[in-house]
Amino acid sequence: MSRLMQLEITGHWEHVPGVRVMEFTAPHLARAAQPGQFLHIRCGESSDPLLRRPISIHAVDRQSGRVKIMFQVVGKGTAWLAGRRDGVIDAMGPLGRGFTVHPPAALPESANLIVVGGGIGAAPLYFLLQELARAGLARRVKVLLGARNARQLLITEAARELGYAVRVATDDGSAGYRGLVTALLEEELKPKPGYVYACGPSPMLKALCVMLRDYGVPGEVSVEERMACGVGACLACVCRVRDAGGKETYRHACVDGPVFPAGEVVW
Amino acid sequence: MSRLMQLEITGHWEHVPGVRVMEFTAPHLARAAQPGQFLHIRCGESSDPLLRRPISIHAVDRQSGRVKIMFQVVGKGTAWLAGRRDGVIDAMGPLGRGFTVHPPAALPESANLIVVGGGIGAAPLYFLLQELARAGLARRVKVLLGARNARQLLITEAARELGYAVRVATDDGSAGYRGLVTALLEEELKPKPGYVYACGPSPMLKALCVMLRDYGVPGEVSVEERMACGVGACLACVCRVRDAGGKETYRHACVDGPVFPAGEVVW
Amino acid sequence: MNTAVNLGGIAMKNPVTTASGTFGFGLEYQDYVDLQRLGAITVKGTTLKPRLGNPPPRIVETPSGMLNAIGLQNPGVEQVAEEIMPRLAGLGVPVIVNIAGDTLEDYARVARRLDGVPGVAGLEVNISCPNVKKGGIQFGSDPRTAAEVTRAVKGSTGLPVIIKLSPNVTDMVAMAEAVAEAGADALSMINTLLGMAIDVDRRRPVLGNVTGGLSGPAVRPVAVRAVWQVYRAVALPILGMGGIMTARDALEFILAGATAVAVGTGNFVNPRATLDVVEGIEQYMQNHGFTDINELVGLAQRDGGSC
Amino acid sequence: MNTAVNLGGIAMKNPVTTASGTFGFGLEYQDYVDLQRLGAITVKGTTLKPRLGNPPPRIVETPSGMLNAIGLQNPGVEQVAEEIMPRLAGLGVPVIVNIAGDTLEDYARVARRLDGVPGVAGLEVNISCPNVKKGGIQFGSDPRTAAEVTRAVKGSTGLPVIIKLSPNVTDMVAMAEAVAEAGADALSMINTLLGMAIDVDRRRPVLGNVTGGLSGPAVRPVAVRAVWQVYRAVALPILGMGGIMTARDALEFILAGATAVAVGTGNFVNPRATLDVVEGIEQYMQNHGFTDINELVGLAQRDGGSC
Ligand SMILES: Cc1cc2nc3c(=O)[nH]c(=O)nc-3n(C[C@H](O)[C@H](O)[C@H](O)COP(=O)(O)OP(=O)(O)OC[C@H]3O[C@@H](n4cnc5c(N)ncnc54)[C@H](O)[C@@H]3O)c2cc1C
Ligand SMILES: Cc1cc2nc3c(=O)[nH]c(=O)nc-3n(C[C@H](O)[C@H](O)[C@H](O)COP(=O)(O)OP(=O)(O)OC[C@H]3O[C@@H](n4cnc5c(N)ncnc54)[C@H](O)[C@@H]3O)c2cc1C
Ligand SMILES: Cc1cc2nc3c(=O)[nH]c(=O)nc-3n(C[C@H](O)[C@H](O)[C@H](O)COP(=O)(O)O)c2cc1C
Ligand SMILES: Cc1cc2nc3c(=O)[nH]c(=O)nc-3n(C[C@H](O)[C@H](O)[C@H](O)COP(=O)(O)O)c2cc1C
Ligand code: FES
Ligand code: FES
Repeated sequence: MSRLMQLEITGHWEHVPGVRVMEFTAPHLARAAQPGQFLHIRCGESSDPLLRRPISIHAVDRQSGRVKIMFQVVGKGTAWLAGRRDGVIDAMGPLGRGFTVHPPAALPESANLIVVGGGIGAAPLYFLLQELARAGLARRVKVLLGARNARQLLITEAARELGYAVRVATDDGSAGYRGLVTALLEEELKPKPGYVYACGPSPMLKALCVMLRDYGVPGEVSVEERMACGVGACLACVCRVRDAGGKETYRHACVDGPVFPAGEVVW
Repeated sequence: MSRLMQLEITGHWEHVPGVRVMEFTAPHLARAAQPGQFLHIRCGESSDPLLRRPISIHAVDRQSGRVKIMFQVVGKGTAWLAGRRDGVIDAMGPLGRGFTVHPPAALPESANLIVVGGGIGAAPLYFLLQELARAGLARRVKVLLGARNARQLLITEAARELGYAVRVATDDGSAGYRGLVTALLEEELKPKPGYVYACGPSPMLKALCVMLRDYGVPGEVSVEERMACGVGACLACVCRVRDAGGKETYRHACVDGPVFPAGEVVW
Repeated sequence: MNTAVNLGGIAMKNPVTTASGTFGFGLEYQDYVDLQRLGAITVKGTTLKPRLGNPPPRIVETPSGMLNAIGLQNPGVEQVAEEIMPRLAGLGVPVIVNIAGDTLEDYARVARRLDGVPGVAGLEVNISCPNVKKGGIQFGSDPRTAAEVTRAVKGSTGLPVIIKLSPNVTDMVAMAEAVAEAGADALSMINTLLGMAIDVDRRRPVLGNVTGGLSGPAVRPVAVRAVWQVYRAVALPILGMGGIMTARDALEFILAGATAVAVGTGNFVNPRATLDVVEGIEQYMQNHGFTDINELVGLAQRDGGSC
Repeated sequence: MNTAVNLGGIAMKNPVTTASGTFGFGLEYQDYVDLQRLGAITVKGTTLKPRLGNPPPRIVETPSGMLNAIGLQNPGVEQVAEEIMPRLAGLGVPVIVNIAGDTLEDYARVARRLDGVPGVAGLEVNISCPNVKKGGIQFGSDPRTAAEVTRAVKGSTGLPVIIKLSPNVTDMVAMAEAVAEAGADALSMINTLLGMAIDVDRRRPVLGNVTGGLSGPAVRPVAVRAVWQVYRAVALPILGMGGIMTARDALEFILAGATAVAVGTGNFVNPRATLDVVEGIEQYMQNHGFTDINELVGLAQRDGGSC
């Protein structure tokens, strides 16, 4: 069950230029949250900006009840959020269907679990990595992260601290492989099958879904759609999918997603 | 000439509950400002609230270049202003026609200069008192201040520090005379003529103007009208006046006022 | 204190309902709202056959408002009657089903299908969706065709019929008079204003459907004016909506002449907005010494008001 | 880089002017704006005889907008021609005089009086002021009467004539077609949306005139849509306005089909808004590699757009 919460800010800092982390102390939320789920945050007190902004849950510490979000300042909503130093944030959550931490039973034990993040899309993946580790799956996981440049890599160190093997790709080659993170993914998929979790900009997800189809590899992707209600009431946030019968239809990113089976999304 | 200014906040505190003082360092403004003039202040960065808010200049220190405003938190614009701790405030000013510090030449030397303030209307009068003192007129001045209760009296001490004789009236009698400040004014007007400067809520100004007419005493009052442009361009801020020929017409509080000859205003 | 109102035959325990299309089919907000405290629940526009709706993007935020071009996505009247209404009927809250169609016959058939379905307390007829135009039929912009739809629906149901008016017309009063004449039991207003936004970087319309319907606080002044004008001219109860976020907003509509009010876009901003409005109206009545909400309806019209 | 446009015979060095009624008679903002940098100055609505306007309150803020009911306060055409225009004529900036009237004869006489007055570069005909209704004449809501006003004005002046359209109609395209047919040289849109606000504590309308005209960012989506629709249908240049605060806002109008744009309510918020728009458009052209502003006019219409 999701709630309307007044989340107390207990920390807020710049993570890398243009990307910030905000920490709340919210034990109930920490208990309820699943990786891939999001908060729907009111960014202001006036009627402009009007709508809430969806922001993923980035990290959860169930012991201390701490929950973090990581966000990029792109427009007036996130700019407002960036200006909050203390006080409370008005948020609905946790919302949506997140990642399935336990991969499908049919998957061979030997298959890699590959976590692929592009840009700010890495934000929810850290929480996924926390949960994969908790589920004892860490050793099967490969983490692949892409960013524009070395400074914009967001969770590389944090993932390594959790004990993960991380490979990175940057557009300008300032860290790791020079090029797209999907190229790293292809390197992983060529030798052996796997199961992919991904979040990133639409072009990346599209390329990734094509690749998964070509390699016959299953996985799940977290998509971004414009949202109004966040609870399935307004029908704004549609994502085109192919249903079981192969027919194209719409699903709603806020309740049916934001994480969808990679094979279902129609790009 | 008025300007669009980014005024640096160099101080901001609560004066009495619900009323705040904000101080800027703005030498140009300090030099240009006349008592009774106002600033037109943008209260927010988004389009809600949209319009600027007119706030009088409360105090000026030409030496240090410090300028103060004193404002009551009544709605969303002033609430936003109340939340500013540092940074700059976007303001146009100084705007409008203020008080005539030097009373009309025709006035007998013996006549009192009576400064009457009600509620937050006292805010601009402090600057007037600064200027009357500077003009060497202080000893001719009587200051009469009204408020709901003792805690809401705004410039009593400050006026006394400037050397003025101050009498106060409160609705509940918690300080000075119990009742309306206009009753104190009547006590002053009965024995001898005077010249009145007033600012306060409309009902007070209306009663005061009637009294001045009855006693045949001249004066000037600062009125409050809803404003959009603040520069005479939108024609929003009309105040009904009787012109020289006795005909009723409209004047604009932002450019023809906010201070008008008491005898001209039609209530 | 009495807060109960009667909206053209729909008995509401308080004057607050939801605006169609902003509260799904009633259950989506149940984590946030105790539905039984609502005066009524108005559900998404329902058509004869299921509809997929428009391609995304379907919404865009605008200053103090939003544009939507959902395109009447809905599962069709059959599923609404068979699967959805049974889940809502048990709540004991009147459900108003918003209906839409491309032809008079469509409207009539949807209305007939819903007649007698347990839980359905009334129909709200959307003659003015700006996001769906089939065959150029715009029932909502011509008094004659609006009257025809009204008669078609009234002839197909025993339920109270609310006609929802569009603000995108020269003369809302003429529209109201026409549908009143044709037998409407109540009027609701306003539907969204037709608008659009352009993506300056991509140099293309933002919405998949190009144009969309503007809602939210931005449109409130237009909506209050519509209620004010129609209340003076037509003797039907009015369901007012358009930008209601708080009780004070709702009271503007009631004082202008609305018997009941709907919260739409406001739900997205504050999922508890409906209940906050219910509570805020009670508080206002207490503070100002009103004992019956019905005293407030149209009260601002009393002295003068020369529109 | 070319930023010059021709608005139905009015040569503007850049596409930015002021919206009538928000920039007084041109000189009020001169402390803030170097007037010579404007593409044109559009002044307050001018009538045959001086007008006092409506009783206060004349404005009220609304979410991202404002309502005004100024009521065409102005000193009358005689004083505008004799006293005000001489002061503006020296600037070398085209002045567009907005005119209004209660009868066809009024419009014709005002137009005739302004013909040949130095500095007047064109007339903008307000057929749609929501705040003045005399004898129930609403020229702006009926294509026939709108065409008559157009002919009356065109017949009385050699100046370019811009007809200003109201958004408070069912079909703006029909209005635009009618006035185009009647000889208009350009169209401007939108005038304000009819709205109102109620003071919940006093339980009365806020404005002295009860209803007023809604302007500001709140109405921008409606205005952009109007420009988009009319551009597709009518081959006249369009002066777009409604909620423009920034260059990006202005570019929405230009990409939708406006040849020029006017800043109205935006002046009140940012007295330098006009010049910020001028500079921002130049910056955009530079960033996106456009060398002529005219390339941008209607560019968002090019691919698809099925309205
Ligand atoms: C399920 C989900 C999870 C997300 N998680 C994160 C996260 O963890 N960190 C992060 O930085 N960003 C995240 N985003 C993107 C984030 O919602 C947008 O960056 C944010 O809404 C921008 O708001 P703004 O006011 O700053 O920008 P503006 O551009 O001013 O926003 C205008 C409107 O567009 C919408 N919008 C703008 N960008 C996006 C976008 N990329 N996706 C969806 N709607 C958008 C806004 O919500 C708003 O309604 C997520 C988006 C979704 C859908
Ligand atoms: C010339 C002038 C000088 C003023 N000087 C001061 C001062 O020194 N200190 C001070 O506390 N107040 C002063 N006021 C009143 C002040 O402008 C209002 O209190 C303020 O605009 C309220 O804004 P808000 O957003 O907080 O309230 P809201 O009620 O949300 O404002 C809504 C709208 O109404 C207008 N409005 C509300 N109250 C008033 C009012 N009393 N007069 C004019 N417009 C109003 C606002 O400007 C705004 O457009 C002055 C007013 C005028 C006209
Ligand atoms: C996302 C969305 C979907 C809507 N869908 C419908 C609909 O299906 N039928 C209808 O009559 N009105 C629909 N509307 C209009 C609302 O019911 C309401 O008339 C309008 O939004 C104004 O109210 P508001 O400003 O409170 O949202 C929709 C509005 C929104 C925002
Ligand atoms: C205070 C005010 C006065 C106005 N007076 C006039 C007028 O005299 N004649 C006219 O045609 N339009 C008048 N308008 C309408 C504007 O010119 C413009 O069409 C409208 O405000 C929309 O633009 P905006 O949102 O940029 O203000 C007035 C608008 C305002 C806000
Ligand atoms: S955001 Fe409303 S249905 Fe998804
Ligand atoms: S506020 Fe615009 S004329 Fe005074």
